[in-house]
Amino acid sequence: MIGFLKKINWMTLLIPIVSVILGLLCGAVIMLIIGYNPLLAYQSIVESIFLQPYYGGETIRAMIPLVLAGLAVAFAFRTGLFNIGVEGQLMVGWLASVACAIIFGHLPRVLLLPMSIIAGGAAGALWGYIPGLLKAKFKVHEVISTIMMNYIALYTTAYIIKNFLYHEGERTPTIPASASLASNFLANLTQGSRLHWGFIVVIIAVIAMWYILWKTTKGYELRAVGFSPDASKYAGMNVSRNIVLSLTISGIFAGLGGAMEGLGTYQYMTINSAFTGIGFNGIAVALLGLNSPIGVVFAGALFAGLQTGGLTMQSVAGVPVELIQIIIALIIFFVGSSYVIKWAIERLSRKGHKK
Amino acid sequence: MSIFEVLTIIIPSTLLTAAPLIFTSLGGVFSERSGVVNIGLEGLMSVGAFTAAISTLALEHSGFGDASPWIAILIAAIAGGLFSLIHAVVSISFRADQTVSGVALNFLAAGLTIFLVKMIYEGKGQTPYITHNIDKISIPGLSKIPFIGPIFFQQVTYTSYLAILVSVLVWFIIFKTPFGLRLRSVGEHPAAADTLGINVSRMRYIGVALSGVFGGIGGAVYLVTITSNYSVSTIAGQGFLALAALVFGKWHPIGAMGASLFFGFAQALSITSQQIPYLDRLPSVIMLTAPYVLTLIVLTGFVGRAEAPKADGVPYIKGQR
Amino acid sequence: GCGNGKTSGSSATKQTAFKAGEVTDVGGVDDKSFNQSAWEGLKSFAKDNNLKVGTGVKYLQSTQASDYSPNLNTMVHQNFNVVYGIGFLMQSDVQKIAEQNPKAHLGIIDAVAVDKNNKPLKNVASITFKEQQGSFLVGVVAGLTTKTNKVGFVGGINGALIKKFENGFKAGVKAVNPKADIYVQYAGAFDAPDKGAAIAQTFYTKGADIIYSAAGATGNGVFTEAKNRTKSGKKVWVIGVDKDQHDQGLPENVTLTSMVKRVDKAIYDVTKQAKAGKFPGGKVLEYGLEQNGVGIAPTTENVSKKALDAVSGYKKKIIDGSITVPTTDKEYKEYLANLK
Amino acid sequence: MSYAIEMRHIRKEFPGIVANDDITLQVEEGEIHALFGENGAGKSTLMNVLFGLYQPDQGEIYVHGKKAVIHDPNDATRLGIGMVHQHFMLIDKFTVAENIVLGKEPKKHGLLDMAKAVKIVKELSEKYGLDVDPNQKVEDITVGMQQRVEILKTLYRGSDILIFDEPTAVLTPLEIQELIVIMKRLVKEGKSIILITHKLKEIFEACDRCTVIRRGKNIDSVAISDTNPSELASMMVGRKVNVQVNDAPYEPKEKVLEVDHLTVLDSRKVNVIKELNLTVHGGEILGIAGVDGNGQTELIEAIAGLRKVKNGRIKINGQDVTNQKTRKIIEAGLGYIPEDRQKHGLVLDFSIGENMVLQTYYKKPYAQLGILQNKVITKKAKQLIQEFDVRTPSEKTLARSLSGGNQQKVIVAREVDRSPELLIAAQPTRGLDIGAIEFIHGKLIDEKKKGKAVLLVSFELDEILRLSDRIAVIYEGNIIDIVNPKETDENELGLLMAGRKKGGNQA
Ligand SMILES: Nc1ncnc2c1ncn2[C@@H]1O[C@H](COP(=O)(O)OP(=O)(O)OP(=O)(O)O)[C@@H](O)[C@H]1O
Ligand SMILES: Nc1ncnc2c1ncn2[C@@H]1O[C@H](COP(=O)(O)OP(=O)(O)OP(=O)(O)O)[C@@H](O)[C@H]1O
Ligand SMILES: [Mg+2]
Ligand SMILES: [Mg+2]
Repeated sequence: MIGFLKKINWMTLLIPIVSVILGLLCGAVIMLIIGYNPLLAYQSIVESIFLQPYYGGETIRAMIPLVLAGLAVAFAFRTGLFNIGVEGQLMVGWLASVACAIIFGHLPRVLLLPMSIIAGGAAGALWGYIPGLLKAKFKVHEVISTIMMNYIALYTTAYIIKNFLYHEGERTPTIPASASLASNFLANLTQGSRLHWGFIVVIIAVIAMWYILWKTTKGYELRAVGFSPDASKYAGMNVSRNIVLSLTISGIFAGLGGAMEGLGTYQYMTINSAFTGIGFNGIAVALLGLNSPIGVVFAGALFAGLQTGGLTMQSVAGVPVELIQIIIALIIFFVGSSYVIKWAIERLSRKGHKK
Repeated sequence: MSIFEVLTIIIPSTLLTAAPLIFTSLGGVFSERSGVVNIGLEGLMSVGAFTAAISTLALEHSGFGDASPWIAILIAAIAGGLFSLIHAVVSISFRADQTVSGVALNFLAAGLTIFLVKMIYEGKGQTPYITHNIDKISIPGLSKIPFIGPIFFQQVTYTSYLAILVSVLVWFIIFKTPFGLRLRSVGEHPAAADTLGINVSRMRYIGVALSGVFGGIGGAVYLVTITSNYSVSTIAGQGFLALAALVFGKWHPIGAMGASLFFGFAQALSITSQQIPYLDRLPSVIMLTAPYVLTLIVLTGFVGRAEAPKADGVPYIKGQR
Repeated sequence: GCGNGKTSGSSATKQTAFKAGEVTDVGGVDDKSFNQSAWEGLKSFAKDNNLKVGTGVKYLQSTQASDYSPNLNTMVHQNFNVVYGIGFLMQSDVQKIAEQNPKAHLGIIDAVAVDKNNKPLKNVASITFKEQQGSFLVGVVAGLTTKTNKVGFVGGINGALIKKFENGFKAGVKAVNPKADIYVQYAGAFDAPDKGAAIAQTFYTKGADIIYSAAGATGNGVFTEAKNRTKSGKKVWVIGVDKDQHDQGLPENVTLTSMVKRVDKAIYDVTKQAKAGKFPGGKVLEYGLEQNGVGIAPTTENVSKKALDAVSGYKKKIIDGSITVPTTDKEYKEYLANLK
Repeated sequence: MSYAIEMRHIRKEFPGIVANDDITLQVEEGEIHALFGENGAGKSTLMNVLFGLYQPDQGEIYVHGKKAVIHDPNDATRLGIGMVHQHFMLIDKFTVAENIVLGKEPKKHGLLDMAKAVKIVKELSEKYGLDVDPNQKVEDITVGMQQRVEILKTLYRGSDILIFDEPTAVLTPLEIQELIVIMKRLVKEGKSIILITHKLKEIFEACDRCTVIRRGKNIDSVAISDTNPSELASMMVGRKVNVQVNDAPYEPKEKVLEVDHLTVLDSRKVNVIKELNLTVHGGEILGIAGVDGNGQTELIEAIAGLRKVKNGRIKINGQDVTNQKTRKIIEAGLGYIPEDRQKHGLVLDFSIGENMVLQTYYKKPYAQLGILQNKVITKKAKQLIQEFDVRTPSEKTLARSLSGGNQQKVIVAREVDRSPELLIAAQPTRGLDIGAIEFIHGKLIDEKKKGKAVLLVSFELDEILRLSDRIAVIYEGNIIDIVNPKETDENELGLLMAGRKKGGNQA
């Protein structure tokens, strides 16, 4: 870990920070123009997240699926693939975990909980495997196939719930407590938030992604194929298999994200008539986190914090929640424009030196 | 229902659903042919739909009557074009990753449009309904042709035909004019174009701006022919579908049109099939997922490999090797 | 603004002025449906009781399903005297918050809040509606108005709630017009006007001249299609839902009538009781024809005298119990069998 | 007398390096002027300054005696300067005619007039004897023809000063001869030419004068008639150059590669290799000579398992590897220096260290139980960097940022270090300077001395003649003859490569 710290390039760290500050500044300007009080708005966000355990807990809770979705996108990115299908993979993961928990409800917790989590990951894996296979075997562009898989997931999960796992309220029955990640301890700690044990899964996933990509031979292969399929082929690697593997692993992360919602946050799954949005947010989280596992955690925290805090901003300062989305968009633009920001920082610091 | 009756339902419905997709995917053709990936089509459609809603409302209020939605489409085209310039500046001048910028564009559009709706309509999350839509009509004369008429020329909107005509026009522009040649050269090999004195950045700005114009039109057409008001859920995935149509259509204007029509057809079929004997026995999920499953199947077999413009997604930095 | 919500726990101290709030789903307070209706109820309550909109009565909008819980929690912790969750989607969130804050008063629309043992929660007022009864009446109107003997029903998402609309409607049509064909289709979404339009197109092409849409914003597509048809000279009708949708049918005037669901009235009632210290916690309030909780829209200009008379006749029979309107497919089958 | 081009005291800095440091270049009207220097000496940079792609930090440019300010390629074109770039600037998916007229298209009613474009191209190509088919797509034509397209591009724009940046690096001997003829014809037409090349032979065949630069500085300008190759070479490197020759005795050992009646299809399903037989022994370098496009690439790819074999057998060390997976073939003893080093030889976004284990990363000692042993890899990389003299700040540097010569050294280091029984070297020295070429030649000879089999594929007859123990001539997918380098010369090889067997019969 110390070696890791040494490797940090300060510029790569500085850019997201500057971007966030710029994004927030722009948001403040918009608020001023429209006639809201930006100080009050931001104060309400910060106060709620850091001073009120409930919102702190909710922020971490919101982070759980977001970070997993972000890891899914980032993992695929690292291997040269753009997984827009996280949304669908997350949905099937959600359903599979809940279904497993309900169907095998009689099993003891030590078996049932891991099984349900694995079921979520496995379903996500399947949903990633298909576009992977289509790309490897038939050269179907993963951007289209994953978009298509999203819609297929949307309708299929709804159909399955409706016909096989229906409970009034347009949802599945509630999972047995033995499969639940929810915790009274955590809830009490955070004044009744929905914070659950899923964050442990996230920590494991973050470490796993880092370890797989940079410490294992499989990860080496995946990255090589991502950067240069041609050179990898010449070096004797199986390019097709690595594409499939990459999207499958990406799907596991996404599926786990769904499982966290199913076993942790909600304890059931509703019939979705539209996408959850978590998968698409995951794209932003990955980009903001520069596709690195640690970066995704920070980006996920920021995202979750803004979203949760945005709710208090709405109730305290009266600012429409959409402003949060605008600020997030601006932050992503700034991160993307790192070239200009770098240039500006360098100029500023040079000027500073001269003085 | 007889086959004929089924066709009189499905074909017009196909044309209606496809029109916004056609416009938007043509926008994508311009942008990506110039070498700028545009994931932001969804956002551009949102901006177009939003603009069309508020301008139609304003126009009909000032007595423009049936012309309102048409003028609104033009305004939306401009709005889309302007909005897309953000993507252009960030991804061309600031050298941002084009995917990153496109994703941000979608976020910004979703947030900004609803934010503005709330500002304009005193806190409401959606606009009122426009009263002057672009209507489905029977084309005089043509609709009287036996058999063909009722299938292709009844219950249709002019925008659908416009979309098809414009695809041909775009094909012409891209493949038959000096402008098109230059646009494509910039998307294939910007350094080569540069050495021949073609201003790479300018061509790419134009490509992206056109994608904004067309995306704006696509969103506007969706609004004035289908939804009639703007809310969060108005544009929910159509932009991504247009993106898929663009890739499906192999970055070719006519291909993109064909793919859009295919999506429109599959969707129309999925809805109408429930009223067609025998097909109605299938579980609804099969018909609902059919458009997407069919697309996957088609992509694996029949259309072969889609190849993007070579420099698509690659920022051009002068003098870099 | 209002309090900073720093107080923890749920000691609903009565020193502060009375406050009532609602948490909307993603549709927001102007969804032309129940969120809006609920908000209108709160607003008119505010007006009658000199409360300020924005502080005395207030709403929080959710942008995604995961926002329901924090939004409810925020209002509870800001010591709102009663907080409504609008829609059955919020059922489990309301239950959880109610259990965590036993002293808070909550309301839920379209669902019954229960504890782990399926007993109604003591601090939640569950507000439900007998949509089947109102739907029956518009079905009667449709059955008597159709010239083609074909009518359609467009549903949002196929589930228990919308099934009440469907079966009530079908029962009403069959009651007055046993030979009528009824086409039924669900769009699979409450926010897909394009699908609504496509389904309407299919129905109208198949010969239906009246469509009852119980599909939220998906129904907007039904209106668009009906207007298009009417403009091109083929008069068709739409029956609106939740609110009086007469205006939405203009200028082509395609709204035959609407099935109104008075969420506003229910909210107003419950809030009033809460203010008077008689919050109906633990009760399941069922709003039917009898309570004027459902019914046909006040605008009746497109409905024939004959149909109106039939409606009032059936209304009486439903209220006095001589007709039981079916809610599920099974009940509808039995109902049909009894008709013969 | 005024010069066609005079660049005075040009200075161009890049972050951290002075690419051109006070360079002066004088090109007389109607001459072919060679620009000669090591890789990275600053030749391309200087030419890019002249062509307006870079702005000089200092210095002045005179064109036909008049001071010129060149902001961009448009300015250069207006001044009559045209450039054929080191890496071709052609759009693969466009036709020849489209590539030529791009940016200055003939129009009719505002639309592209392709018919006219084709006509213009035909006329131009006839006038200068530059044979091209205007309607073919660039991706379908040979490298030689692509080069002609590049030249036509400049002529179409009316250039009278032509810059050729390493035009011959990718050409076959025949094509080089043709190019020299073309250049001479162009000069006769009144054009002036600047030619960049690493090949002394060409300079002496084609050029009138030569300017030598080293590390961004002017060394000298000389008339070709006043100098000789070894003088120029040492002027360029700054020291004496030792030419590597294959002087180790030829003692062939057991067969390492056996190719038996091999038939291979190309992407268009045409037989590109037909019933080909070939054997390479341990302890020998077998050179394959041939004109580009006669099946060399396909032969190598088939051996490496990258292309399906339709018929026939391939054996390495007696093991049948026909249609096996590439990895299996590598494990059977294949080493491979691919033709396209950037696309096939390296993962450019990997560090040098990571590239050093591209085929061995999963094996001990670089991995244990699927876990990379980064310390071992780093140590190995450091050792190879030292041993092969790779010029890089560290093993963590990305391969992308290395110069071409150093990239090639990384590949050679990796392949040689694995000590494969069979080493295939495809165009191993293309585009490299003399120093780097000799280094790599030395390494190939070392392999032979170790008793390994080396299969060398090159368009450089010189290289083939100097290194090979036996030379196999490939023509239209078949080995038409095997000759002893000691008993043949370039002329005979040239004839064989054109399909003529000894005795003057058409093969
Ligand atoms: N775009 C650039 N950015 C930074 N440095 C550059 C750039 N282009 C060239 N250089 C530097 O300038 C030096 C000269 O490069 P140049 O390409 O002119 O060499 P060259 O003489 O053409 O070599 P070769 O014979 O291999 O073509 C290089 O060593 C390199 O360090
Ligand atoms: N765009 C660039 N930015 C930074 N450094 C560069 C750039 N291009 C080249 N260099 C550096 O310049 C040096 C020499 O580059 P150059 O490409 O001229 O080498 P080369 O040996 O001439 O390659 P080639 O044989 O491919 O022409 C390398 O060390 C490389 O790191
Ligand atoms: Mg070079
Ligand atoms: Mg060079």
